[in-house]
Amino acid sequence: MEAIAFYVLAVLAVASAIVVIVHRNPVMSALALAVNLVTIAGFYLVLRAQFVALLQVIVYAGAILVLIVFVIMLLNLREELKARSPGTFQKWLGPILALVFAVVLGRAMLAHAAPSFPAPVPGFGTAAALGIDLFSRFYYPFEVVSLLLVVAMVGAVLLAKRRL
Amino acid sequence: MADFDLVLVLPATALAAFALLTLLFAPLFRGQGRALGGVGLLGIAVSAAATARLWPAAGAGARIATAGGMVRVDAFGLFFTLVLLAIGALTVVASFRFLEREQADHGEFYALVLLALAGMVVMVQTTHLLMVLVGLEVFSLALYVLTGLTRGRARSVESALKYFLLGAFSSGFFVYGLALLYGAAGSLDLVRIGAAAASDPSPMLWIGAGLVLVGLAFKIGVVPFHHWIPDVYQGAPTNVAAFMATATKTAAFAVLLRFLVGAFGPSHEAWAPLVTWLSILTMTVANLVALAQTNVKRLLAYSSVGHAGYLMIALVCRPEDGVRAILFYLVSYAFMTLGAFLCAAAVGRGDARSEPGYDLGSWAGLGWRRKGLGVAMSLFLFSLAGIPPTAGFLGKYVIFQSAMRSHEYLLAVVGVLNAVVAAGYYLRVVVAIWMREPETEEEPYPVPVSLAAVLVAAAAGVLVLGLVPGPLLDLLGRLAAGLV
Amino acid sequence: MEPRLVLAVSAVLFTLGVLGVLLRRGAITILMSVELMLNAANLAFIAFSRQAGTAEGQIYVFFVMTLAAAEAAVGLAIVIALFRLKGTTDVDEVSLLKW
Amino acid sequence: MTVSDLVFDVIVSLVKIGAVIAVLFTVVSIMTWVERRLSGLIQFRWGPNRVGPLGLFQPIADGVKFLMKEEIVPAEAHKPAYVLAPAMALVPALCAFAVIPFGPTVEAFGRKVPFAIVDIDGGILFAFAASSLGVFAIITAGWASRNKYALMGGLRSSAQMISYELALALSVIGVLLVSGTLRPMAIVERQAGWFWNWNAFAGGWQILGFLVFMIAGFAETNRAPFDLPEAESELVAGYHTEYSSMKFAMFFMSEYINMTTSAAMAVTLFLGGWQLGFPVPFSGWPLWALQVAAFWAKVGALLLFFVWVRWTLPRFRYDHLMNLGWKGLFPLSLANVMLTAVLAALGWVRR
Repeated sequence: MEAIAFYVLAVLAVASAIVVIVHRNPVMSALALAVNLVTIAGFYLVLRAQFVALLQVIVYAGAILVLIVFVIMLLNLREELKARSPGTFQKWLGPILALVFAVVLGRAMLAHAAPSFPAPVPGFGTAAALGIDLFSRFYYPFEVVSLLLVVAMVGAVLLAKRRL
Repeated sequence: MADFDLVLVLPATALAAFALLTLLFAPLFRGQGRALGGVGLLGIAVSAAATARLWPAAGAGARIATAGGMVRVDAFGLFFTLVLLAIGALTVVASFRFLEREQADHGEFYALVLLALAGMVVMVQTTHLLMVLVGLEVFSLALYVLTGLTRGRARSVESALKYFLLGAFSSGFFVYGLALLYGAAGSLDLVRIGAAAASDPSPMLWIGAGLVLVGLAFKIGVVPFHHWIPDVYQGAPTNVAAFMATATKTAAFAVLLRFLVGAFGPSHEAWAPLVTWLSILTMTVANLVALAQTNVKRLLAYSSVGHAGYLMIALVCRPEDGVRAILFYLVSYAFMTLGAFLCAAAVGRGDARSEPGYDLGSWAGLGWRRKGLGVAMSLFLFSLAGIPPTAGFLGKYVIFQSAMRSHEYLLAVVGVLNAVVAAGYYLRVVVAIWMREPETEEEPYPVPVSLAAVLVAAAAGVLVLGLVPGPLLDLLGRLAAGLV
Repeated sequence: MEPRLVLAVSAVLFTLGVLGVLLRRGAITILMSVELMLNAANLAFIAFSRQAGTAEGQIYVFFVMTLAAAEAAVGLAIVIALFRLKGTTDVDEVSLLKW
Repeated sequence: MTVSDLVFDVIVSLVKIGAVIAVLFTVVSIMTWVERRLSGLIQFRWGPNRVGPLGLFQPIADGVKFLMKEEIVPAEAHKPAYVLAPAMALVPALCAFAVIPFGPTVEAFGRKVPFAIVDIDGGILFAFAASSLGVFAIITAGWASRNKYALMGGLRSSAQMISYELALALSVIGVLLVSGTLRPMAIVERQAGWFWNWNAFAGGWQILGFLVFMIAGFAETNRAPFDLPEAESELVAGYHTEYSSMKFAMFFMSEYINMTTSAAMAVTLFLGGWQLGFPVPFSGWPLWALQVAAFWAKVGALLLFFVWVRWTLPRFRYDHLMNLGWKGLFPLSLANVMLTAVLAALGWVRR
């Protein structure tokens, strides 16, 4: 059951990611990204991290991506006219290096992977488990991260508001 | 939250609180940014007082962990906090009039500077990479915005976009590196990561560490990742460029020291060759390209990349020498670079389209018309070039000395050669200031009092560190122990 | 289902994200590629978290999500500001960005 | 888990899914009739009264009409996105309902069966996650139509939905605070007993939250007085200007389903869900039946309220709408969170 779900998700995730980076039309890229984000949430579910899966959909798909799509439409961006202007690095060297990197990265990560996942601890991935950890060990970063949101808010207003 | 102690986290908290106060007052003081700058300055003062209060305990060598192990109060972090606060205070004061001239007198500027400082303080006072990530992002986001602060000027916004896109790209690497480190070490605490690196160094751990280093190298501007620096420093408002060039590098080097020399110190052999070559590459490329620059801001940008190269020399050296050298160099670098950029700010005039005044030509003969400014700029340039009796000379001396002591002869030789090359382009500016005829009849800007005060302070710093470096060097020698 | 498969997917997604940044010209598409990279990291975090059986990795994901949201907000604001000035978000049309 | 358990689970789930979908579509068709009859009543008109007694068969006639009409795809439209959009609207709308408990957890065939399609830990979040995906349909539809009115409608709508989603989500935090759980079934179970134990009343003192939730709910479902995305006078029909026949019907249905879902959410969170609100002397299946009926009765009452409001209040102006969302509802719901936290800390809330 889980294995099937996993393979389907894997194919969907990779395929949608490819569409994101190759499709000329930003709106289609964004919609492909939406699919990608939801499949990632699917992965989280299969990995029993339910709470994070729900957050993924709400925050990423429901907020970040909507914002991106909103801006694309606001600016009425059309398709990119031609492929990236041919710098040799971008066009050839970049992808080759990326491939090499992917192979090295993949090998290192696979070498480190356990043969199978242990049985999930009771309560793994629930809101309660996360909440307890978040507010007992990670409360300080939690507070500091609010500064990040303040900066983002002030910055967005400062840069994008029509009249200050 | 049994282990939470507000006093211990007050340096960052005070900054954040005053940033919010500034925002709160911003609508009341529309068009009078200076008032808000005062609030900001007060915040920096409070934070500095809080830091100073912690100093006696930490200075004696105590290393206090608080907030669930997320905050580490030690002399190393407190020292960096003080340096950052000093940079912040100088920037704030220098910006009073400058922003008015640039027609970007938004009170939010001061809030963002304070928030950026808070992020940096969080970043230097921790040994947990999650906090590093959060702090890094706080100040990066603030700087993206500050770069585009003069949003009517295409260059400013374009450079903000460039900074943002490359910054986001690099933070992608950083985050992925964290994921790998977490997978390999089971934690993001540098102590645990260091232990894992010593006991069971898997390839994943190395790749993770490498990706984290890419993220940091980007912030510092090490050569393959330095692309953004000239454009962004040139496009950003000059006071922001001054802040970026000094504070970012200082904060990032604090983390780099904790990460490389602290956590990965035992595996020195593994990363030393890489850092060595990156250092050589950084110095050489930056200084050679800088020779061809005619825009003062761009020239200073390449110079700041070159200085990152010098700093990296000391990274490879034995920690007992190297750390002290880096800390001393960072302090003197902060004074001279801040001073040089702010001199440029006093001369340059940015309007909607272009930025006249940053071109070398408009500096011709400036020294005779604005003597104080000419002397100050010359002093900072001499210091950047490493000419005695300035701080820059001593900084370079300490670095090359530590390289010799650690038998890093190649680095020392390349470093000295680079210093000679670099002196060429610094002196070119000095020559222009004093020995060339003015190209325009246009009267240069008067130097506002606040800016002049900052320049005097920075110049005093450069001279004092150059003439009596002993006390600081002694103090710094004690900070090298116990990075993680 | 094995951990190696999850990690392999994560590595592939990350590489695709990097490629996207290198190959695309639209500022927003580049931003989306960065989101791919962050998501790949999150997937790795969750996989390692499951492997370790603790909530720590999931908490990191929580922070990365916040970071992504804040980054997107600022980035899009810059894009809008630039569009107002130049009428384009194409990276190649922006003189500073011909990297 | 044995095979028989699995089979049982699958069958029960399928039955529940089928039942819920059937009920939802019935509610939608009834609502189309109710809406028009009620609006007629409010405006001293008759409303549909030709097809069948009192016009009761009107929904069927409408359905047939939708099926028979010609499908038109604008030549300039982005075809895949244009075709996908209606489905993207309908699917999340249906999904969101999956976590809403419409009855108690009962014993059947020796097993516990909850009267909800799924009874999961993060149910409330699931509902939000599903409804937050609905925005994409509207954006996509507006963009794919290549029509300026549609695009404007899509933009407005997405801005509106993002803005009000904040207030909506925040207004729920109070309930979560007093309930201490994200599981809808547990939230409802906590509101047992007399109706004053409901969260909107003495059960949680969430009357402010309820108010914000309802107003934001109107905006989230693009219903009047917040139906700007489809303001006929300025935007023709907003994002679905270019849609016709079945595709239009899907948008239409998803709007009504969303309305039903938000009513059901309000009932679950604030009005005691399937709780009767008064003690009854019997138990067993008569009680369950009564409780299911009570749930739908409450939902029905709120739906009538939705319709009533639509035909009573004039439409907001766009900037007023945004102001209300950001400067009115958002601070209110924040205040509600703080208030609730204080009440909870003082121990004045029944836990």
